[in-house]
Amino acid sequence: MDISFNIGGMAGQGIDTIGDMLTQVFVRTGFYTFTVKDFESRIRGGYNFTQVRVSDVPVHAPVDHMDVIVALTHDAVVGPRPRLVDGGVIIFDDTIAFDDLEPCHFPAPLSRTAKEVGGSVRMTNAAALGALLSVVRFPVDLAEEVLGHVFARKGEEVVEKNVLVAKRMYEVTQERFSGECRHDLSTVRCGPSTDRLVLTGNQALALGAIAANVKWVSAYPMSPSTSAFQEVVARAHEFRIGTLQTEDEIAALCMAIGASYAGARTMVTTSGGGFSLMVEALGLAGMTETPVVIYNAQRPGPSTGLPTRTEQSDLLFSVFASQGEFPRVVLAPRSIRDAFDTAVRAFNLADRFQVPVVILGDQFLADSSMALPLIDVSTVRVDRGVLAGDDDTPYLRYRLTDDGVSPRAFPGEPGRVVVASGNTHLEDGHITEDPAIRDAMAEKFLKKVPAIRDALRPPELYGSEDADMVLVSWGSTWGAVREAVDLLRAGGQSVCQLHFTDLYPLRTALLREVLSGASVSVSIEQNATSQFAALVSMETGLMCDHHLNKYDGRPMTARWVVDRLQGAGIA
Amino acid sequence: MDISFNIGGMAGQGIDTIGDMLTQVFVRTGFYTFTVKDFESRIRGGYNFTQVRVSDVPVHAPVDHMDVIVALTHDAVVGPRPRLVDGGVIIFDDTIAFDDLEPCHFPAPLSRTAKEVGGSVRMTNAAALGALLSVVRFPVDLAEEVLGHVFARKGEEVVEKNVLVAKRMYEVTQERFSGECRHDLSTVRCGPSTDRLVLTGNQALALGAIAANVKWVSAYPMSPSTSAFQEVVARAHEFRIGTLQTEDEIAALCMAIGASYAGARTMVTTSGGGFSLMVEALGLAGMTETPVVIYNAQRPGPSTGLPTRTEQSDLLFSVFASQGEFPRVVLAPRSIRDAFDTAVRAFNLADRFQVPVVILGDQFLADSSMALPLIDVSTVRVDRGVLAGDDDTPYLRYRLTDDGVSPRAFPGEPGRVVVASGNTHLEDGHITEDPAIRDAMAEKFLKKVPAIRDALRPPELYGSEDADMVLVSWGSTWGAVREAVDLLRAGGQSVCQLHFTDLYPLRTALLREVLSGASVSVSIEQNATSQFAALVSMETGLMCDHHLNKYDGRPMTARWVVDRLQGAGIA
Amino acid sequence: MITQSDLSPPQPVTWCKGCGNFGILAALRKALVGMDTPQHKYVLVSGIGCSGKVPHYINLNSFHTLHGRPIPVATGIKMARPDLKVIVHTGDGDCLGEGLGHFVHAARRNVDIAVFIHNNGVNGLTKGQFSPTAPRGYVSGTSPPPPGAPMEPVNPVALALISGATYVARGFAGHQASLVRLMQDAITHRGFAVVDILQPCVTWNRVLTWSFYNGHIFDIGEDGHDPSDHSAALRLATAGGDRIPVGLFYRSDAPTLADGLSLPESGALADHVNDLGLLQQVLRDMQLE
Amino acid sequence: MITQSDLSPPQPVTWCKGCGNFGILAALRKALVGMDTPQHKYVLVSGIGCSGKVPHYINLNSFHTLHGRPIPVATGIKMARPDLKVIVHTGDGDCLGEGLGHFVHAARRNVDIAVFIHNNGVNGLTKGQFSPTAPRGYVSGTSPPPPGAPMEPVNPVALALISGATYVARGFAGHQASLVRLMQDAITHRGFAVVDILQPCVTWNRVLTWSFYNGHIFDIGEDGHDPSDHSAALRLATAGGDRIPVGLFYRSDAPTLADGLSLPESGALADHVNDLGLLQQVLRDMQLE
Ligand SMILES: Cc1ncc(C[n+]2csc(CCOP(=O)(O)OP(=O)(O)O)c2C)c(N)n1
Ligand SMILES: Cc1ncc(C[n+]2csc(CCOP(=O)(O)OP(=O)(O)O)c2C)c(N)n1
Ligand code: SF4
Ligand code: SF4
Ligand SMILES: [Mg+2]
Ligand SMILES: [Mg+2]
Repeated sequence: MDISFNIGGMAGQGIDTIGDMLTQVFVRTGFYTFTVKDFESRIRGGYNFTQVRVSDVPVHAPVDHMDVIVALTHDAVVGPRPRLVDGGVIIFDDTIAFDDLEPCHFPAPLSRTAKEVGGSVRMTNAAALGALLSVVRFPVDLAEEVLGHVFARKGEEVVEKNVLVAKRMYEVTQERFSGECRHDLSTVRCGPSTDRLVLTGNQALALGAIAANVKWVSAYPMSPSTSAFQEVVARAHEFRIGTLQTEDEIAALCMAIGASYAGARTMVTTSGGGFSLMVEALGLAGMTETPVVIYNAQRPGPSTGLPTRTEQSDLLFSVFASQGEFPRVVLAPRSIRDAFDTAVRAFNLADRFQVPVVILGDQFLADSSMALPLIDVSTVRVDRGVLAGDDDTPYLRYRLTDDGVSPRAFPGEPGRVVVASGNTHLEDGHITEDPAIRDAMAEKFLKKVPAIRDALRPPELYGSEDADMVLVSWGSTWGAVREAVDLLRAGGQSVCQLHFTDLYPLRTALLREVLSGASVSVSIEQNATSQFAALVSMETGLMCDHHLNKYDGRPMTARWVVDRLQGAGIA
Repeated sequence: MDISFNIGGMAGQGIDTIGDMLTQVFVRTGFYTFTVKDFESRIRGGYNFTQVRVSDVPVHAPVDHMDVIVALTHDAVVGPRPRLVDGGVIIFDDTIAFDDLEPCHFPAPLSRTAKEVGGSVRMTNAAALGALLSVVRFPVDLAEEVLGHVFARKGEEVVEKNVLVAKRMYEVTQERFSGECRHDLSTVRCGPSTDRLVLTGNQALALGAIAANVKWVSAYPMSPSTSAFQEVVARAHEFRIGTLQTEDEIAALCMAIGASYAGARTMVTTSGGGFSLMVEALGLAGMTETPVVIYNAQRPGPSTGLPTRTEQSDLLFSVFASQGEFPRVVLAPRSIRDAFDTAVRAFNLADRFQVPVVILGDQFLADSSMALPLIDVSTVRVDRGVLAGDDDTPYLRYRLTDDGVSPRAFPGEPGRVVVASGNTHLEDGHITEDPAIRDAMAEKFLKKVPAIRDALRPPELYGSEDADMVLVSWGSTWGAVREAVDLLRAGGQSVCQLHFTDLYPLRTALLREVLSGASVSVSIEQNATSQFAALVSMETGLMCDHHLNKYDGRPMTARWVVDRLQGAGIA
Repeated sequence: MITQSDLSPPQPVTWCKGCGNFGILAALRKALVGMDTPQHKYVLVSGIGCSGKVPHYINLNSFHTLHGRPIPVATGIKMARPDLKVIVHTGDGDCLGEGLGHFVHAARRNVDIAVFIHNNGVNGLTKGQFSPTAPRGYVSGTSPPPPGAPMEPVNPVALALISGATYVARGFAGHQASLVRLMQDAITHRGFAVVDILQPCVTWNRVLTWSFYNGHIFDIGEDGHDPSDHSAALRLATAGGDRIPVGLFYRSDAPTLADGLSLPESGALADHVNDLGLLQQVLRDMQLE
Repeated sequence: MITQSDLSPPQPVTWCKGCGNFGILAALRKALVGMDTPQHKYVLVSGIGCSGKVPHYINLNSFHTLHGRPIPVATGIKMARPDLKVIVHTGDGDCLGEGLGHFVHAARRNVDIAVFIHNNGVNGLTKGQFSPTAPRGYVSGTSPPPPGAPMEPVNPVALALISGATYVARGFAGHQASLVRLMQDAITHRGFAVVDILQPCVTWNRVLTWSFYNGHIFDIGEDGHDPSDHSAALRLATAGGDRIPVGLFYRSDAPTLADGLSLPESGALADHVNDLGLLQQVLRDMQLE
């Protein structure tokens, strides 16, 4: 089973609600889901959609085609028509004037049923859900089992009435729907999945940060990062986390640096434009060796670009941002579950090496959701790095050590003075212009790099090292590229995927091996200039043979990858 | 002749004045000079020095050794002693208590003579000049010819008295100085140079900008860029240039972007920290295709670092700064004269390709001065790029064209509406989320790159392409590396220099040729991480065999290059 | 000289039904139609936010800039082309959060532009977080109870007055006639003109609603306030209490920024050309003989 | 509890002879020696400028940050460790140019820190350009005649008052006794405390000199000003004219930022640990049955 449901309409019409309920129905009945949201940078109106992909195996990417569409506006009937599969269905309210009826169109009495059975047009969502389940012949008993939960969970006031509306619409559809749907789930029983935790990428990241003991998060809202911040804010009171919406991004990072200097684990959340404003303070964190985690949920740039769309185009910017040279870490989670782990790792790396850590997410990962197994937080380990002992007297914040890492201490302890400075400084933190110290401090920074690299995750090889073709990918496109590998291999191609989540400093051993072994290498990135491939060249001198680039702001799919490879004659 | 004079003392003591006068004496008598300033980030006190290197051939770099020192403080007697050559002299006022006299030391009655002959200790500078000239036996008749001019030019109030003091001290030195100076200029007549225009790098850059018709410069002060801004401000009234010290760097660049949108050529001047703050607006310039010139006079980072020292560590930051992807140009002048030309080229490139242009200078180049031939401004050409004609109706600011460049128009013309937006936009400038337009606009940006690259200067090859060893350098280290090549070749080595002023987009043809031809390649950079070599690898896959890195904040010298190469067994 | 149809929206308007921005846009159109400056002499500059979209809904020269930065961009435009009338549309988050520094500095420089603040107490476009003008305790996604927004709001009128703005007013999106007048005066005023426009955000703001404003505002002109009296203006602006004063708080004459820069005696800076002959002379003079 | 020698400068002081910063540093030392908070409970935060070097001249925990950013860094420190007393030393360029937005927002949040502005009317460390507090017409390298600085100065006291600061004073580097008192009050005040300190820059500023200040300042306390009266404070701050008021303008009690955040009931945020059991429960609750 692999069905893609698509709920389309205007912002503010309840697309998300239907999508969430649909997700819940399938999760509760044991299926794997993957939900993506496509919306414009406006608050009401326009054409938005939610895609819920349901499968009996885990999926980590959307698809381009649509199996069943619920359209809440005329535009949503017409616009996605080309992407409807043969044997697909478009359900829409029969009050929408639409003449060019084809067999795939199902004008349904959604709002009428809502009014008649539920007493309110606001239950049109429930009606849509009923119609949808009916069209794919989702077993009515299974549906009944979950609908009550679903509406209760969604906080719908009149749970029973909603259930009635949905059920009624299910029946009406059975009676009235005369088309053919290519999916018939009537024989389906509960799916194999026990995954029940539905999280977005931003939620997973925020919860990971909480698990890692984040104690201060300051941020200025910016799509698509805001929901990560709001997730922490919403839980700030129960966990006692300091959170503040600041006047700008500069203040956000400076506050986080201050709180970190004082001993708290800190994070900021932003997107590219906000990250741009943080660049000077990033250098302050670097120079003062103050750990801090910066979550940059990327969106298409340059400048304001497409605020609610997705892209992977801040990679080299993140790697080289700020004047001067200092060690840093850049990570990009590959999946929603990985966003949780990445957050935990980010805080530990930041503390251990006393460097800023940038997490590069993107809108696709941030706003997508899927069902996951419960996360066991008891395995989370907090590593605060080397702390100064009692014998560290007089305390030297920037003591020169073999590995470049100086034991940390925090202000407030009797007998210890903790001095931090963004100017070139002595071991004690006070400023200097001595060229020898300058050299020593620059070398202190260089020394950290090999150990950081070793602490990072090597790339993941999917498929055989000996494959003819290697697809090189990073971050959130993991699922799409992996699925593309499956498709290609099913078609008899010898292909593997080398996927990076830990981008900088780059681990190059496996990369060299695989790239030099393969006869064709292809970088696949959600940007126009193949930034990761450039980083690879920079670090190894190796060039990928081909580059696939997607930069229209829409998430990548396996189909897109395969089509492009075939279109270019590479696969 | 190649002598290095060194005037050392505290900030505020008149080091610059003596250095300037000394420079003038030699320039006026027909010699080539190169003057560097070494000073701390404080207003008074400390240990600063000015080095005036005098030669009968053009020189473009300082030297490490000191031939004759004038020390205004005890520290300035002791500190530089190790760098004094055999046969060198240290002149200092005999009121400075100093016991460990060596033959090289010359305690002179500087302040006493100033008081006795000139009537004021403030003429100690004149006395120092006299002593200095006398020590190297600079012909007294030649000195007399120029001293009057020198003091008049320096704005000294009592020109005659100053001349008297200098001459008296010249004589006193003849009588009293019993040491040996390795330089004896007694037979020297006027030098071969007709170069008479003494400019610092920042002055040359500012004057170049004026020549290129800059009409708006907004800036927030930041060493070492401030004097470039101040040079324009000082001339703003006579040329009618809008200049404003803004509240911060963000405002500076945003104002420049606004003024450029309205039709004026604009520039901002800053250093790394300020450039960091400009990064978001840099992306706005990129996205809106608004030409603007950004002068970043680099200093050692990260963060506040060493505010008055030099470094080349913002290269990759400049190349990749700001979220998203857009074309830009990065240039780095190789010399003071080149700073003038670079400014002119920067404005023309910015207008022609409607992109931001970053000029990477550094403190060394900014504050150094040398004598140049008069600059003939009649050869300066202003190229404003493609402007919209009357038939461009309806006017589309972002018209899609074959080369990605859309004809520009400015607001204020009847019948034409000029719409700029930092959001993804249609050809008419209004916003859109259409994926096809998004693709087209991204490709518009990509299309500009090859033409930009062709419009840039190829690297300069000094020496033979067939040399065994190639030294790869960029920006302001040109003079030092070139001199190193001369030294090495004089020692019988087969070596050439490949020097880049135009860094991005990188021209790679000659680079590939020379790098693949040479048996050893060495990148030489004033940073710790070999950023230019990394850029070369990124663009070509070629790696330099060795890297020389200087990152103590002090300018590079030929000797340093040679010593390092020999020390590492490379040369 | 301008007609309504000259100004018709280049793009369909995307604001929520009932949004106060419609009132502001309508007033702007009326203001421009009612004045005698030709259309091509205006430039509209906006930041990012719901408010930032104005340039796409009225047919004028425009620059849709960055969040928080319309004022410096507008300053640059005005200096390069002093003959153009430069109007800034900005949000409360834009102008008083991210861009507050620019606002204060433009005011003290008395830059000759008009700044219209779409003041809705929220970050509209990013989904309703409290903005710098939200009252203490305002509940939103970034300021949940307890205790809601943990800080006092920015008072844009008082801030403008203290900073040196020479035209300071408050309007209401629901009072078209007076808003049109305030806008026209602000646009024609020579100097930094601010109109703080109360603008209900019907989607997010459940506190500062149409009916709230209708019930709380009063016109200070009707109360006999003298707009040449700076301290009275400041008193009114900081009075606090339940009632919200609208109208013209303050107007005065003072040198503008352009008066203090070395702009060309006549003609626009953008059209001026540096005298290369003069430059050659300067270089010659710098030479040492 | 602290002695003068506890505080002795970790590094030789590099300010120019005669600089007003010496008076400020001396007053700070006296202030700290005269209070009963132990040395390790202070953190000094500075920006970049001559003023920014204070941390190297007094032996305290310190963070020498960025130009314009000491206030947000100090805010973070204070939130993480509310038990520490956080003192900001900032320049007029630092605080009122580059960092003006932070100043206003920290004031309205009533962040419990003390901010000492070294107000010398110039950017000292970058060689004397006019700063935001330089008077209109001030002549410097970036504001040559005509007409010198083409704008009105920022009035830090008025700005602090309007923005919501709960302790607002002006001191003079030359009046040690009263400066020490103002500093001590500011440090012990619960809330955002600002002392605008008039500080002659003997190297660059030929207008705002020691003798100018000595001839123009008067103490508002002696004039009977009531520091609980906000409007009187504002009137004094904006009065203009020749005479420069110094002393305590305003003091009040209000909730601080920390009161409005979900900090731990007891102990410092920095020492608090997220309850993993609770997190596990949260995750469990998020699951769909
Ligand atoms: C540097 C930066 N930070 C954050 C954002 C995200 N952002 C877009 S609009 C907005 C707030 C809008 O609020 P306001 O200015 O009040 O405008 P409104 O939508 O309420 O009209 C924010 C924070 C951005 N675009 N750029
Ligand atoms: C982002 C940034 N911009 C500019 C500078 C350069 N800079 C250093 S100190 C300073 C001004 C100092 O003026 P002020 O804050 O008044 O301090 P003062 O030296 O007068 O005490 C400036 C502009 C900087 N360090 N960082
Ligand atoms: S979100 Fe608010 S401000 Fe934005 S358009 Fe809707 S009602 Fe207007
Ligand atoms: S430049 Fe001015 S402020 Fe700085 S130390 Fe010298 S006198 Fe003081
Ligand atoms: Mg708003
Ligand atoms: Mg100052």
